[in-house]
Amino acid sequence: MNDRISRDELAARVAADIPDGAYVNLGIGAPTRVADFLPAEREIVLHTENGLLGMGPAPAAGAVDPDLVNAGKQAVTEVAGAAYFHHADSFAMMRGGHLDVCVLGAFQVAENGDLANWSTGGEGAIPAVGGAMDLAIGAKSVYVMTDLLTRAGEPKLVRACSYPLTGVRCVTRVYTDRAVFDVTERGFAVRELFGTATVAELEELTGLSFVTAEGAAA
Amino acid sequence: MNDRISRDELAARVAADIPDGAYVNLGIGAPTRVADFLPAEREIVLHTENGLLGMGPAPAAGAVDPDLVNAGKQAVTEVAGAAYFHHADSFAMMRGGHLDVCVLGAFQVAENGDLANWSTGGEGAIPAVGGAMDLAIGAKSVYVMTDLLTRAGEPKLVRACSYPLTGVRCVTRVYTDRAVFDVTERGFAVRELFGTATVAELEELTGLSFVTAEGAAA
Amino acid sequence: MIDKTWPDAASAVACVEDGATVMIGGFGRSGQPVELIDALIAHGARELTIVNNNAGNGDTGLAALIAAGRVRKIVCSFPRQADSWVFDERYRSGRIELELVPQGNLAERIRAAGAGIGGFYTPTGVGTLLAEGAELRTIGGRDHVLQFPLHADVALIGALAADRWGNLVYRRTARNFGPVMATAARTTIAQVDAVVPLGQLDPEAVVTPGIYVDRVVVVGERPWLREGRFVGGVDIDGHPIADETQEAVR
Amino acid sequence: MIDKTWPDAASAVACVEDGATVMIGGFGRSGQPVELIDALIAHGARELTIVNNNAGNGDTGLAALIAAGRVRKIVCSFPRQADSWVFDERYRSGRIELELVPQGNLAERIRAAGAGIGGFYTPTGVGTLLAEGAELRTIGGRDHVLQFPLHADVALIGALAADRWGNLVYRRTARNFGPVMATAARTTIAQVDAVVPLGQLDPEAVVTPGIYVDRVVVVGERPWLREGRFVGGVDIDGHPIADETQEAVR
Repeated sequence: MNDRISRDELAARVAADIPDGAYVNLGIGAPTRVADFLPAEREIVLHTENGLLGMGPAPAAGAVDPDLVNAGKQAVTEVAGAAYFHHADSFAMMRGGHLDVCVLGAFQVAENGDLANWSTGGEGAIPAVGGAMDLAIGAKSVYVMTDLLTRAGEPKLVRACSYPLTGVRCVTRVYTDRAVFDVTERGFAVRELFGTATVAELEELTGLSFVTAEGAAA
Repeated sequence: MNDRISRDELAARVAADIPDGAYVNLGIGAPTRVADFLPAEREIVLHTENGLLGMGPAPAAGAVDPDLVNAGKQAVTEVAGAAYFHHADSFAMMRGGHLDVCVLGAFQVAENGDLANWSTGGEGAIPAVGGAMDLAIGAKSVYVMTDLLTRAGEPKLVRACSYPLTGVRCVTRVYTDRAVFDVTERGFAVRELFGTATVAELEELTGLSFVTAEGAAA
Repeated sequence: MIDKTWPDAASAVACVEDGATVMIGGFGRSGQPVELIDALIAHGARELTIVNNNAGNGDTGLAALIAAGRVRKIVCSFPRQADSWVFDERYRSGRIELELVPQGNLAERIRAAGAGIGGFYTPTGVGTLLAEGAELRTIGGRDHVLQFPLHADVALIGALAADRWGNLVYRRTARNFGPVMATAARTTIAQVDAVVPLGQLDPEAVVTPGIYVDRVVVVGERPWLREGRFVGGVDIDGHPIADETQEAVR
Repeated sequence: MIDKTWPDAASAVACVEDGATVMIGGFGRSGQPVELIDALIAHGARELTIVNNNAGNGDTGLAALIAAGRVRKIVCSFPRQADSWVFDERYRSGRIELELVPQGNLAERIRAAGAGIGGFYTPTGVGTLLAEGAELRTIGGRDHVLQFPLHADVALIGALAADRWGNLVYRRTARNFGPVMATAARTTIAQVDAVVPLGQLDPEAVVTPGIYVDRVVVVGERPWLREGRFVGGVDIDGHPIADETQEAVR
């Protein structure tokens, strides 16, 4: 058995935690994939910040509508029960605390819940933030979905973010390819381990000490 | 010839100054009557703060719609080209400076343009302000329509308001039953006299000194 | 599955606790959710703070709630009306507290609560009694006062139609405060003429997305409509008019 | 009589002066008023400050305006995209200034300008680089930063249909920034597929009331519609697709 789950398995794992009736925003990139794994028996309403509540999957070939896109500018569809609104109304919805869950990618998450996901601060890099800062402060639960380590092997769970912050103390839970972590008052708590990973191994990989989560599956 | 014009003549006089294409809010009470005298050849769009742009006259008997009222809660109609919106959007329109003209009643107008029209400050009186303060600061031109004197003979044009203010330095022009006054940097300017009234008589009635208006008709 | 329809008004409003802040939609009688208010009276919650543009009309709806002695305080812009005798009497006898707010500040403070705005600066009310105590700030050469959001525990609003997701459409100026109040309360309860199948409301014309609505109560079609078409035959208060009295209607 | 229709895009945008602040609607290509932008390029106004969510896509529309060297500064939330090479090159060579704003602050600052709000407090961006220099205030135990309104000289927006009063309806997520930008500019110019007779737009479904619109330019029906019905047959950029390439569309 592998010590990591695949990107699709991770998306499915996040999807499994989203309850029936939830209003959810999926960030651009990997989080968008969560939509493909939402349990069919649950009605979950997807929000896209460019002005739609009730977003459906990608259209069939030939039925692409350039007037109907998601936050990543990809073609999507509307479901029965959808509603359109303008950008200020859309962000009022996000910032006013009405979304139950948002799922975001991350460069780093700190053990106090700080999130860095919009800029590596590199010289010559072009910064782009979009709606990430609004989701980070606005959603009732902020889930991060990411690999535990970068391709270079650096941990993304850290004591304090070195990259520019997206939001302060905003992350609720981190879904990684090796484990699920809750952000608690005392730091990261291992909620669930995947495959052969052990807490000791994850502590060594990240250089952090984890606390035991209440109701953790591992 | 009388030295005062009637309420209807005054309403017609105000209406004559509203240009084609203007967006206009008529306050509750006497200003509402201005709608009846808008020149038929002009398209003037009436706003009511309870959420309608494109308000029409009272409906025919039997066609009263309790869902279609003006700011005074009277039955009105919609005209072709109308649009409905909610209260926050309606007041954003008013406060954002988009209305060309509002016409308000007044208890007092001071020569610096201060307006008092919502409370006489009397003991036991129940205060009510509605949208007057928003119109006073929001419309491009704030017209006041009133008798020059109260029934008790007190002037409504004053050096400084003694009643609680609605807005500070907000009035553009005052239409009274005896004359039309512009509010200028140097005080009230007589723009037009009605009937037999003279500037000297009006100065005696109000105890004020008036300046000569640019382009005054009198 | 999402189904926000509720069997009746009584059970829908049973969540209102003593001391709650309750926003009630409507502008005068227009859009006032009378059936929900009647249920709130029957429910019996006391010491309420009510947010509404007015302070009741005649003897029904909000006026009846006030008459029943359930309202400790009212936050509104225009209490004094020709038919506000219930409020007038209680106010004059010192049995109800009044917070008078310019109508635009009322609407914008409600919106701010729903939109996560911590406060905003407005020129409305500067230099008046209604801005006394408010923090003043000059921005771009113009004086503004700082206003804070107005939140509620529960909002009771009236709309024309809903679907089971709680998407709402309104009718004409009865829309008024409903859409913003729906965003500002922890629990929003809407009374509607009818619930239509999901997908039947035009997504371009939904005014309140269902995310803002928790409970929907069907109260039947308003008397001046028949199968969605305006038929009239009522006075401005919504009461049927006999033919001989139609002349009196303006 | 009110008639806001304008004979063509060229004359409609002739009011844009050098150094103007111009809001341009759209989210990426969706809702971007390409015909108005093309007219602005031909008009030749220089040293523009552009407010848009992005910084251009491909080589058309806003990207072409930037490529023509007309943009001194851009205020946006998300410049870096897969197809933002025109902006990227100018930014890296120091020939365009960037003010990066969180998307919600961008939308709310534009709304504030239209709504007469002098400033507002928001938690968005607190503790981040994008709130550096912003005034901090703790409200209700939560940190907020003060944001100021964003006004424009001219707004160029895209809508589906208008009437001669300038009332606008939009189509799906192409609505995006259009309605708020229309409120925040001294002159708002809308390009639309068609102008319909006054009274034909449903008053309950008008999104932008005509008071916010100064000039309307008809540009003809978008390629993926026919007589108002969606017919598809285009890629996400709106270009016709041959049958054999349809498989590549996601």
